[in-house]
Amino acid sequence: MSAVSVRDVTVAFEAFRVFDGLSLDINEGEFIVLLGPSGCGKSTLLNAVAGLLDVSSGQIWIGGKNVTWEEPKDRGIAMVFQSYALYPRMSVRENMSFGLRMAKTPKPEIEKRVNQAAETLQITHLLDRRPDQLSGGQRQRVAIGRALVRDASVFLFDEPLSNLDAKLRNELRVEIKRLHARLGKTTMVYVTHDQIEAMTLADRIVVLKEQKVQQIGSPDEIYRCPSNLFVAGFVGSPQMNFIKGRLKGGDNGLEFVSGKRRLPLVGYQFSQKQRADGEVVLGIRPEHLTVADVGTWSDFKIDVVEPMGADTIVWCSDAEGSLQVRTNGCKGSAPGQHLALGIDTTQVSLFAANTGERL
Amino acid sequence: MRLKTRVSAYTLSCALIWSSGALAQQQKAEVLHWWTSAGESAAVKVFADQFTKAGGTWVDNAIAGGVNARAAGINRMVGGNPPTMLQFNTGKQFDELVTNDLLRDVDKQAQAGKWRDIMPKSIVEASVRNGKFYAVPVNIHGQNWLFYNTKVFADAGLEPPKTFPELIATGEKLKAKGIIPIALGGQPTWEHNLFRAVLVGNGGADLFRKFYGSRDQQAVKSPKFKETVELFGKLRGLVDPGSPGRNWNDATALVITNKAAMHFNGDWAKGEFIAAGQTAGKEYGCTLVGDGSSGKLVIGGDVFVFPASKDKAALAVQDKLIEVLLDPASQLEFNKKKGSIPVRLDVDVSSMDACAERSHAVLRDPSNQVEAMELLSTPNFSGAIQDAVTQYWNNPNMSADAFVEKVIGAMRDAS
Amino acid sequence: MNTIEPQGCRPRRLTVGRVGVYAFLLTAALFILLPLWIMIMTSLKPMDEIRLGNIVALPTALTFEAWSKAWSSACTGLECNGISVGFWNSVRILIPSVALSIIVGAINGYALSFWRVKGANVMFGVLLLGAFIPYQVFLYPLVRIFSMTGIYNSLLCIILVHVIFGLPTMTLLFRNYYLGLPIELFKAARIDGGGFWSIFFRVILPMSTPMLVVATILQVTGIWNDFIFGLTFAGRQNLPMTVQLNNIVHSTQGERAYNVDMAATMLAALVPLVVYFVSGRWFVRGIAAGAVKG
Amino acid sequence: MDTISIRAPSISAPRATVRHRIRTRLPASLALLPTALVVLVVYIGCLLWTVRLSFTSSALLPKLDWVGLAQYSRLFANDRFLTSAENILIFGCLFISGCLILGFLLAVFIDQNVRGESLFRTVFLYPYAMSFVVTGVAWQWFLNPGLGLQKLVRDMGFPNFTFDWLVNQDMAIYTIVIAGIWHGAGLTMAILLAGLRGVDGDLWKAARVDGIPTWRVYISVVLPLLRPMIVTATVLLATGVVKLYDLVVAMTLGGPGIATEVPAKFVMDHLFERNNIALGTAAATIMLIAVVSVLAPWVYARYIRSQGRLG
Repeated sequence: MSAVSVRDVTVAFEAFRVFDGLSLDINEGEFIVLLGPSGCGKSTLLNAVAGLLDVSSGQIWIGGKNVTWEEPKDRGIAMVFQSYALYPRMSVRENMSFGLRMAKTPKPEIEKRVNQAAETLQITHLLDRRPDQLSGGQRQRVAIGRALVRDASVFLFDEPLSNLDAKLRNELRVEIKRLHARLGKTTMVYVTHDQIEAMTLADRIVVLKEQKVQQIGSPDEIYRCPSNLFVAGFVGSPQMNFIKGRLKGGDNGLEFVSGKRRLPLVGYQFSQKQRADGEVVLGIRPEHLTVADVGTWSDFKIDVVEPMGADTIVWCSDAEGSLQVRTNGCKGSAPGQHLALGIDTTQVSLFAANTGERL
Repeated sequence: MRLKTRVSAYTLSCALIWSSGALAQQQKAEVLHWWTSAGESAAVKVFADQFTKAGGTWVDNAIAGGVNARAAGINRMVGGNPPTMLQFNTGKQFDELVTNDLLRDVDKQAQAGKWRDIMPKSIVEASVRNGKFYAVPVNIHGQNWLFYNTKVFADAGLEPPKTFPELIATGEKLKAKGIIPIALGGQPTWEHNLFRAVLVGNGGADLFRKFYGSRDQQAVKSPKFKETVELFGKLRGLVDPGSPGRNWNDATALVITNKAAMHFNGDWAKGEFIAAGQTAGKEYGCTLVGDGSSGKLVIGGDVFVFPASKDKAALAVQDKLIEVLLDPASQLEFNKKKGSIPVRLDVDVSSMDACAERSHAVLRDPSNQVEAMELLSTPNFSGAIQDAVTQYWNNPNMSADAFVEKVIGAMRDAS
Repeated sequence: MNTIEPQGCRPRRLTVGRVGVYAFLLTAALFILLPLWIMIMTSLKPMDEIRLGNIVALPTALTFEAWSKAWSSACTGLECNGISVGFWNSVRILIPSVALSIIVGAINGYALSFWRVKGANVMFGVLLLGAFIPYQVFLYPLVRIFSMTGIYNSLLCIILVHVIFGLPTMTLLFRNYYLGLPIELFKAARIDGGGFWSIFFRVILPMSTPMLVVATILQVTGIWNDFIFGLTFAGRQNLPMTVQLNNIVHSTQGERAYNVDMAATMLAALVPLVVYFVSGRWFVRGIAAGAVKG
Repeated sequence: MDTISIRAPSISAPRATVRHRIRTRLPASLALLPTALVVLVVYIGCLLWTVRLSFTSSALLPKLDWVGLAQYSRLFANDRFLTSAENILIFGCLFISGCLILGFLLAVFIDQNVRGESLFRTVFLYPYAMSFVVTGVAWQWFLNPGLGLQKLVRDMGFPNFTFDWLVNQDMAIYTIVIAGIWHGAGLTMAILLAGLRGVDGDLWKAARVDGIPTWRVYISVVLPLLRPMIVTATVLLATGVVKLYDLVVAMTLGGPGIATEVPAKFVMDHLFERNNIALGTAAATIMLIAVVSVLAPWVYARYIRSQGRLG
């Protein structure tokens, strides 16, 4: 049984259809991330699940119940927002307990839940402060705490870390992951445009673009086998290298050819049988290129070197164009130096040039 | 930049001086007054036409509301840019302008025109300061008329009352028939006007003068005054509950539409009757309530004053204006339209309406002439009394003694 | 129980709450429109019918005479040209007064919020207190001051008066608005070598649109409806429409034509009303921007 | 332009900064100069003149004799002035709170995604554009028992219905309040609506997820957020309260009796109608003192002490 099930949902604002017949099943206890650039409709989807937005057709099921017509408060969900959305001029304690008080929960029970949540999030000492006396990170902790006391089976996060600086973002990211682990069977749906958050947090990632699901899969799948050019380009930093070329029949099967660059595609798993002579795009992640004295491709010259501590990004180019290479050492790290590149054929991706779909 | 502003201010003031000089040369007269309603406009047009005929150019500057108009006029005199002539009510409103030498004395013209002989004595006194005329009266308004609806009285089989006790008895009978006995504009001014009608009618001219003129505290403590005040209080019962806040003309309309029987007002109220197509002596009548005799008429009116000037041409224009204002023909025409009567008692009024003729007849006997409050007291004292009257009128629990107390306080206090 | 499986849009029942919302709004609108209704009805009746006194009834004898009379032929003293005479005077006063008072307010607000000038805040405090004093108190001394400078009773004079009395509100509004703008902007402009005036005209003023709209609305309403200043300072040649309106409406002893009064009032209010209609949405947005720092 | 120097500041540096500051701030000072002059000459000058006149016996024209506190003792013995002061307090409290409440309700209801929003908004705002001189007459008729509401309801078959506040000494001031609210509620609505539109949408979502009833969100969450708007509206309304004059003149002329007299009318009447400038200016001075003593601490704390944002 899935915890959240979106069945053939259409969301439309007057004439404009945001989604047309979208379906998605989320398993119980799963951490799912909706990833996509802004305007892709990921927040709209989240709001539809929360019931903050009416669907035009289709159904939404949560916990085995059809909640399409239910009020948000009756869906067994809790939600955390980008702008924290803390109630102003109410103390942290009041913020966390407001919903429970409205639901006429007994006082001792409220007390218990608030204290528990506060402890979990280590904000007990802030309980009597007001939001405007808190830092951004503290505010977001409070917002999470407010969601926590609702005892919901599904947590919805709407870009919760986007307003925070990098350091806090990392810290809270871990916090959320830990929280998910501690809560055990709680399902989390998390919206973000940050692929690192998506990769680190998700059990499964749903990549969205222009209101369409591009790919659903584990972070690993998404990273290694992106289903199209968009996903390939959106996930991963630095970006995947894309090389335009065509497929040619060779001695050992198909071969990728782009100018004088050639790559025999031995070991590449095509999703279907390919004919030769198709226009394609070859995608290679920077870490799947290795710097060698003698490699698959040679005659590269280093343009720029970006040392990043743990590894180094080397920009190098030949007559065909420039590529990024991630190396772990300081080998070949002077601009102007010549080098050759080795390629692990099993790790590359091939996309049809016309549709952008993975081959 | 600062220099530039000074220069422009200088040229501007030059232009002003030049233009006022030019005004005089063309015999232009700028007249500031507050006659803005349709009837009043028609009246002032009589003067304007006469002046034009005499070769002048009348520049009309009408500002509604005596207060506004007077304030604007005084501001302009203070600001050094006065109009050629401006209107005041007959009375003490312009006293201080005389003492500050802001007004021109027109006694030469008064002697030539024998104003002291042809005008009622009280009007003359109200226009003269230090033995000299400083204002030209143009009309006489009777302020204490009782207008009554002839049809209502005929239907009820009643006669218009002649004394106030009679009026109260008549009023009770009318009230029993479901008619509003007295239509009153429930604003302090009109409540005060009603009070004065009662005071002069029941208390007599002498008491009236002692009250407003000499502020005689003894007179106020007299039984006659108390009786009058109590009588005034009894009139509350004859006024409909919708009175407070009502405009005077809405009260007049109640009489016009047969809803009310009687209405105390000045003769300007005739304008409303005329506008509704009614004629004095037919649909409505006017009478004076008092001791049963022909009655005492409280008279006030309007005057024009002339800002002092050294410019001979300007003085000539003013002279011409004065001629026009007091010309018998324009007097008659003006007052017909205005609803008042000519300030010259030597004008033949047979062509005027019944009420005007009655006024004229009453005023023939100087003992019937009573100076209006504006002539007797300062605006400040009148105002203080008005505050007291409106409090008394609107608070039935206030005793006549308490009212007397307030009045004495005002007499002591008000300048 | 739902017999059909819920899907798609929540069924939009006409809820009690929804009915309540419209009921309240309509009741409020009725309450607020009531005087307007009375005025329109009265303006369409002849005086005989008005004297009968049913103030809310529809006219039995519909007539637009009062409107045309109010506009072009009602007498205010000798001149019988209605309030149309004053219309252009009002416009001539309105446009420079509004423009000038807004620009001065904007400059003041800018100087107060971005530059530190000694004593400026004290000056601002006094100005704010000034907003609470009845205007009438200023009349006499101002007449004296203006007649000393020689511009009393002129167009310039009335415009200056409007600018002077618009100062507190205008300065307050713009100061608050500018305090809400990011200071970095100003700093960047300073680093680029911008001086007081160039920053104001090139950077700040172009960003002030919402507040300019609000200021325009407030000033147009205030100045268009002003009577006492126009009467006292404008001079006979420049008397605004409100003076004619007052002449028609107010008369101590003359008879009254209520239908003309009402029509004249509505005609006189047309200009601000048009401004409201045209700029309604901007008004709300601009106030939001200006009120933040109240 | 100054160059950045790492050397320790030399002795002449501070002086240079001062000179620099003066040079760059000169245009700002010059720009404020006209306003400063106006404040000095018009606001402060006229006020001092007014205060001075209140110690004289000026009647129709100002004169500069000295009568000490005589006008003030007259003023405080004058029941009309005392009633005026009491009335303005009643009016001020009820008018401001009434406008805020009605304005808030209107803003909230208009914010419910209603059809014809701009029409409603304009309807609620139109009274603000109308001159009171005649709208006051319309109100007067409507509230008059013989003409307006009371007559209408009675004619509809409720002969015992009574609504005579306008002519009732004790209640008349409340009719002024009603008409005042009619006039001011629209502007308040516009200001508060602006505030509502500025509320973070996420807050609304959070409240819905928490299951908090809409009305409760408005009271507990939105209202506190509107505080700056409420302050602005209150200030604007309060300036109107102190200046209250037209409305009273148009509706009741201070009556019945002196039941609806207000200080500004007291001042006006004495300055212009009763030729008693001295008493009028004394009353104006008292008004001024009252206003200053209420507002000065607020203005000081909010605008003078806190040096804008740069401080």
